[in-house]
Amino acid sequence: MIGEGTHSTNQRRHNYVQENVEVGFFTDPTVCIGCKACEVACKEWNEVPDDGFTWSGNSYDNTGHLGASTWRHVMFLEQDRQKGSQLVGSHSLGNGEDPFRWVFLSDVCKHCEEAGCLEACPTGSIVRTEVGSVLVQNDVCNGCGYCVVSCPFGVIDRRPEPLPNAGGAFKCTFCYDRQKSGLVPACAKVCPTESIVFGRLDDLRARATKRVEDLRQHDYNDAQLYDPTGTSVRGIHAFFLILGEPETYGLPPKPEVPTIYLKSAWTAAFATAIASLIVTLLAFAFSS
Amino acid sequence: MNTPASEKRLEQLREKAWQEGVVPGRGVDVVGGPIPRKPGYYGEPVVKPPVWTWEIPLYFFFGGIGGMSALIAFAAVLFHHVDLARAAVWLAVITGAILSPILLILDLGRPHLFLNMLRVFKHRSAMSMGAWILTAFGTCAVPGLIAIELHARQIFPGTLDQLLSFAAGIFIFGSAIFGTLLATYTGVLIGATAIPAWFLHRTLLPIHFGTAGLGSAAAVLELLGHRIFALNFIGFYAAAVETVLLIWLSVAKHGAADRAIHEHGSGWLIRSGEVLNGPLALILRFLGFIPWAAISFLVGALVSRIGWIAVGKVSGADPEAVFAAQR
Amino acid sequence: MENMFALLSKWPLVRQIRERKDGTGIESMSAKTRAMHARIDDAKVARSICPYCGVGCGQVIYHKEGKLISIEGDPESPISQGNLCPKGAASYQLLTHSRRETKMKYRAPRAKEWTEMSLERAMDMVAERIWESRKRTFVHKKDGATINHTTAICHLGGATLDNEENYLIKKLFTGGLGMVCVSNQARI
Amino acid sequence: MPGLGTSFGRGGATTAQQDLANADCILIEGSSMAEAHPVGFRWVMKAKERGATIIHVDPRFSRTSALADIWAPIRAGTDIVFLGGLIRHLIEHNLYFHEYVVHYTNASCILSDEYGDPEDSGDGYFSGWNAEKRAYEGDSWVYKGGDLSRPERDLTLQDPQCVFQKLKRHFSRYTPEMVEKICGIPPDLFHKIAHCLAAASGPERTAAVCYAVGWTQHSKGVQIIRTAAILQLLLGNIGRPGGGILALRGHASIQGSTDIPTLYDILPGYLTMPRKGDETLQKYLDNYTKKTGLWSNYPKYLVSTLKAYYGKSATLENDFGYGFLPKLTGNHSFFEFLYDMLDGKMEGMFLMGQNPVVGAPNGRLQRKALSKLKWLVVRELVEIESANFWRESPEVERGELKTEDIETEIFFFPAAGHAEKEGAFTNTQRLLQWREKAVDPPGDCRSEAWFIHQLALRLIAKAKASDDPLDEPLRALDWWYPEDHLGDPKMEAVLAEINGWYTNPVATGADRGAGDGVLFGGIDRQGNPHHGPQVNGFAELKADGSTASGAWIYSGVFGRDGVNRANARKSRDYLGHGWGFSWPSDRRIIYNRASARPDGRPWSERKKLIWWDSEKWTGLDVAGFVQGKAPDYEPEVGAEGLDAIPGDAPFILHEDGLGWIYVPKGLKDGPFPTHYEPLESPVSNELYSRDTNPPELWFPRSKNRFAPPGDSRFPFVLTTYRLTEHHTAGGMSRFLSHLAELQPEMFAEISPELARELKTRNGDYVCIVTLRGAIEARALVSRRTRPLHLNGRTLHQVALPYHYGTAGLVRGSAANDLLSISGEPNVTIMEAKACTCNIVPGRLPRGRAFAEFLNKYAPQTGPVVLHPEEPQRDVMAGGGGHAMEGKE
Repeated sequence: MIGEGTHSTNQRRHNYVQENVEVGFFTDPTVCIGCKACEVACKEWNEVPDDGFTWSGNSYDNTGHLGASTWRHVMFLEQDRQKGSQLVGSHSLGNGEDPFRWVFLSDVCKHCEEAGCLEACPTGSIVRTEVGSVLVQNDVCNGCGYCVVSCPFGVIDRRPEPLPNAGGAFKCTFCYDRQKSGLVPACAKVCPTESIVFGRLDDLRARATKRVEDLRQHDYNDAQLYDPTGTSVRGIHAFFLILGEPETYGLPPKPEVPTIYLKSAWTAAFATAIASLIVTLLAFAFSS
Repeated sequence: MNTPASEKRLEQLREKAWQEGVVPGRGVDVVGGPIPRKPGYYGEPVVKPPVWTWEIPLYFFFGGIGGMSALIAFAAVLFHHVDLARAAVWLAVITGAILSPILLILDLGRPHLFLNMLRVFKHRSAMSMGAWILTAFGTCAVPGLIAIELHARQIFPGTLDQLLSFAAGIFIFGSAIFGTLLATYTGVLIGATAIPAWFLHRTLLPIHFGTAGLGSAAAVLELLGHRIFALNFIGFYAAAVETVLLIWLSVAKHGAADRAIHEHGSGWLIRSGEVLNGPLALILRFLGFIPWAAISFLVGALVSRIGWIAVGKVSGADPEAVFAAQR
Repeated sequence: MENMFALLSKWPLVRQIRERKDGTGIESMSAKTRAMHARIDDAKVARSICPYCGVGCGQVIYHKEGKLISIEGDPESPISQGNLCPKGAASYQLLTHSRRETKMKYRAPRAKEWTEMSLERAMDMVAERIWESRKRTFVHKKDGATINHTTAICHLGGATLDNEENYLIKKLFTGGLGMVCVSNQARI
Repeated sequence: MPGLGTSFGRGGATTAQQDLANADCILIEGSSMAEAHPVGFRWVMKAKERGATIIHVDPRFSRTSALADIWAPIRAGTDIVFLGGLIRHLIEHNLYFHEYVVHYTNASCILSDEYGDPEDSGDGYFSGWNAEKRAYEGDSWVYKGGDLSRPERDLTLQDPQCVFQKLKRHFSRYTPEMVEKICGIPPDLFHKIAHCLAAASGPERTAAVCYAVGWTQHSKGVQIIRTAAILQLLLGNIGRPGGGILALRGHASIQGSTDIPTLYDILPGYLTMPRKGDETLQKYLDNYTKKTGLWSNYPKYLVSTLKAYYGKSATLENDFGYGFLPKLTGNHSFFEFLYDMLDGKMEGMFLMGQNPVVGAPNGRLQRKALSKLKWLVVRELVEIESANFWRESPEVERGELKTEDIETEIFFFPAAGHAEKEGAFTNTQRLLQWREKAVDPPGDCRSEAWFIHQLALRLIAKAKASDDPLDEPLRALDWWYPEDHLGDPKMEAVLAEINGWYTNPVATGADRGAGDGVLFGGIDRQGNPHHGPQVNGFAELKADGSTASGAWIYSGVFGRDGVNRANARKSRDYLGHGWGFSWPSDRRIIYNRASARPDGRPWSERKKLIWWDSEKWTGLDVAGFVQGKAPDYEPEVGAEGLDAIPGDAPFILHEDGLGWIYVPKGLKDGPFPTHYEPLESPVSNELYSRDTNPPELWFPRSKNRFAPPGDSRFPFVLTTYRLTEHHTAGGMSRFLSHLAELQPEMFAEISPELARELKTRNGDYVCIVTLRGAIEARALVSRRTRPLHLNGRTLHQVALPYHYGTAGLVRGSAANDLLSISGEPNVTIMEAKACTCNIVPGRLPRGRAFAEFLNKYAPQTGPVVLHPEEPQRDVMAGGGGHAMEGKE
């Protein structure tokens, strides 16, 4: 059987769905070469249409952001900082005075522990699968668009006309169909430098923590894990190692799942309802 | 590694570069060069702005009127204002049970699948709750209308008619209860989202939508010629509350996080809306120009609904708003 | 009554209430989702190599009833170990995209448009052209020495072709026709 | 690749990509490996994770630089100075691998007294320069005594006439200061790199070098690679794990298309095409057979090739059909016949998977040339620019060409894709990998094999019908191949012929290897007995006509066991034995005798590959040495062939079995690499009075002119490169939505400093102008491109991706419209990676206004020859014999 017994977890066949094992992505920009293979492999497998042909001028990033027709997005950051102990040619060996670095990071749906889109979906189109991923069922979604404003990471979006399959909400499916057949998601399988790693969530978390420690020992002083476990999102299943602050990657520093706002909002709603009831009754009581 | 000082300098230079495209000085020279503008990634939105179009603000508007006119109908029934009750129920059914669902379905990306709204019941999803509330409202309001009309026209004799009027009372009571929720849940709907300018005002929104709904319902009925003290009283109340909300909005500012409410066209829509259905309506009522007050309130209610959706679009597309809200 | 109940139990809401669930999990899955599986599961497999650069990544080509289903990296390749670059990952689209030409086209001298033509006819015409050009321009001897070549017909390309194809090209063009102007992307 | 060929013996990468993981240091120069070969770069990253230092030297800060430990910016076209500087550093500080250099290289060989070095005169010429012919003559470069087989050696390396001392002197002025002056690499960075490389040398450690067309596409491309070869020999990194030089090839089978060439000057297996004057087979063999080393078998390989070509018609009596082969009368490479096309001397052309209009230099000339053909055959997947130049080219848009005036008759054949035909590619590491056919091609799409086969059948039929003696080669051609249901020849039958067989027919009828080693029944199309059992390798080939082999170096891929090794798919070890077939003889790291000490023990446990186990060579790879030849073997005087190679000489293709730091024979532009400026350069040569490579083939023509050194009209250095998201001329990427959307528009990378000078903002349109043409692109302003500070002056570089054209989903100007046609002396390759240009902010005028614009910034009239070192037509030697007349 092709794919048996190869080293990387990105190629090995598995039974995670059958065994209800939580899985995830760990994406590491320090080994990413910005080749965008993940973007293409994703679109090829999931038959995602193109997302327009506009040249952005933002470094090599002509994709812009995740959306209904972009489920993987490689970011290109050009920063006046040093990457680890890298020496970039200049009259000062790059360090200190004249630093520069180019960072690539492949963004994807975070598959939150507490997922805004999942909670918001009125049709039950969005579900939590056996492997803990968040899946939009294209045959159920009626395109109400509520998940779009409920995602704290701005991942999911409604696909407009004239694109095929318009009207529904789309995002990364974590290649649920592939996983059911024991295959690895297309983006992780294709990644030439294993910057995207697929595997058991617990393994990945351990691996990621170790990676950050190693990097910090090698002068990557601003290396950190982006996995908001502290907030109401309670952690993400596709988490990232980042250099510098989340904001520079367009990632919210403290994302919250919107359901935490329900209590106060509903209280106000009921109060208003009751107030209106009383006022109306009083009004008529007086007038008669 | 960069010292805070040099970071700060870089920061200024980046900003300068962003504005002028040209920055003198070696090392951080970035003539219009693509550098990640902080905060954010090339200024790309962090959350997605709403995809909703004109249907939704209209739905909010009519839903409010429908729901609250059911409440008025219920009160009218209780205190034997039969004509007003009939008018109010008609209004409730037309706006709440017919127009609202149509608008809601029109907005769907896949209207033919609208029935999926009733596929599950999710109490943590305001949209799901709304769908069920709207359904419940409809299932009460329509029979309510039939019952009250049959009763009013005295079609059936004696006990049957007694029964009808009783049924009418029950149904109208039901539609009143779900109606108040129909008018207020829309505030929860947009209040419990990731859009900064919305969730920061999640308590204000239901109050605003609900009260505006009540006022609008009364206003419509007044314009239909039902000029009684009760409706005028409600008019005063609604306008007063809206005036308070206007003050609240202008006091409770959150800087960059909700600047969409105070800046841009969206800000103007909100403010003009609030002025129309707040202070202006109030003054007009004092001066006794009731129809004008009613019109001003209705227009204000509609404009502010449109305004709030606009705010969502602006705020959602503004990365700085998201960061500010989380700092 | 029976099928009425069966119908009802298909309604996720019923399932939800019966299983005391909140509607965010398996209970809300549609029949389609439950039946979901990778479309390559029952496909035939051909082992292949990526046609783009010189790295030579292994590819597994999945096909069903003479139709391509998907192209993926071959995990057992000692070079690529299942990985591909964006181009390699796009090689399914390379063979299936709408802009690909599948009809023989002919442009007559001075013509403003293509005209269609049968393969057979085109092959006969090309053979005719070569034959004539060769006859016209073949040189047997030059200042006393035998050269037996023509420099009026040339070939360009080969780095994207198979070794066997290059072999046949050189054998026919140079070994058979005496064409010396044979070149490709490579320089040695 | 003479750079590698002359240095080590074989024109191919010396190692396997996955072996990079074993390197302790990797120097990537002349390549943006992460961008052009992302999956190969996987192994560089593996090495990095194991602690290796990754060094990238490149004009651009590319995606490769972003992942490297060190990035050094360099002025395009000055690599020899940088590498020469490293060589000098190693020698000056005694950091070279002494034992390796003494025993395995020709550093100790004594040169003849006639040898003259550029240092002697300082003018930049070696001895033997003939100014009239613009070529080096005589044999003043050979070893003392003129015998390459048994050179006189001084193992102390002290003799002033020995290669080592000459090398030391040759590079003595390539100091760090000079490197900064010429390349723009600051000394501290230079020393850092030198230190990393020196540290990764010796018995315990190795370093690898990766390059691509960033080195080859220069007016001295071969010599740049030579410099790297010398560096690696000094460091003792050839033939050892984690060492070697990896030539990164840009096409799926570009290695294969030189091994089995569709090139004018060689026959399969790097046998030389006979030239005018090689009248008889004997004369030819005498010219090219070497006395010692593997090439002493030349006759066996050539005769076997002739037997494969002409089968029964190749007999001892008719010199095995040697007379059927055409003879060369000069340089017939692409640029030469391109000029023939322009001059209307070319009647017909075949384009198979190449798009010269976008992918070849001076696009405007390319398009004009096509328009002068009588007939053109294009075989492609999509309607590329070279197929629709007659209606969509810029020239048509500008009114320079009129569709209705173009006489060219065009046949467009839709081609089959890689999954729709079977066959083998040879990848960048000499690995043959077979592709199984998955589906039939759609519609009229057919494979090139089908096309050639069907054409051959038609032409051979015509020849059989005629009695013209000139058609004899066609009648003699052995076209026996069985067909499949589409009329494709069975590709494994072709592979069987390439591998080779015994010619004495043994008909079995069985379709495939029936135990006796006869494939395809040993019968031809008519069912007549055709061939005998397969040979198991080139060692079995004979010169008496008893064997045939289409390409001797591939022999062994399809042997008597009937197993197609190119299609083997079970890899046993990290080198991939059991997966594909790596020529020669499935050897993954060639010259691997050098991975053991002279006495046959491994240099170290850490770096062991093959070793002598007291009666034979054994280890992790197929030994590149005579199996039973002991390390202490000493050939007796007069020994010939491989017997003349001692037991401690790893480079068995060379007569002396040594790695050639100095190339006494085989190169047209010098035995040592020497720095010359690019043909177009903003500065003149700091090292010698000669600016450009002396024997360079210029192709002067009114539409192919070169700016003189320091021409103020063209102040910027221009270099071109590849994007990960696109492929070469775009035929396989610009038409695909999933690739096109990732890089949807032509752009030019410029530095913020230059942008300020030009008053240009990121995203603005700019026009790039050279004497050949002008194109437009969006300015991509970024600190990744930065000005160089050389000699106290600031120099700006511009980098252009070259994938865009006028057809396809995303369109844009072709960078190649700016480049000139020129020929490196050894391989006639253009200088695509370094020339000078000007940048004019704004859009490029369309229609007829273009000519006006071009004339304003790059006058198209006046003298054709502007560069002082550019020849007048009549003194052209070899190439560029054509001249400025020709009215296009």
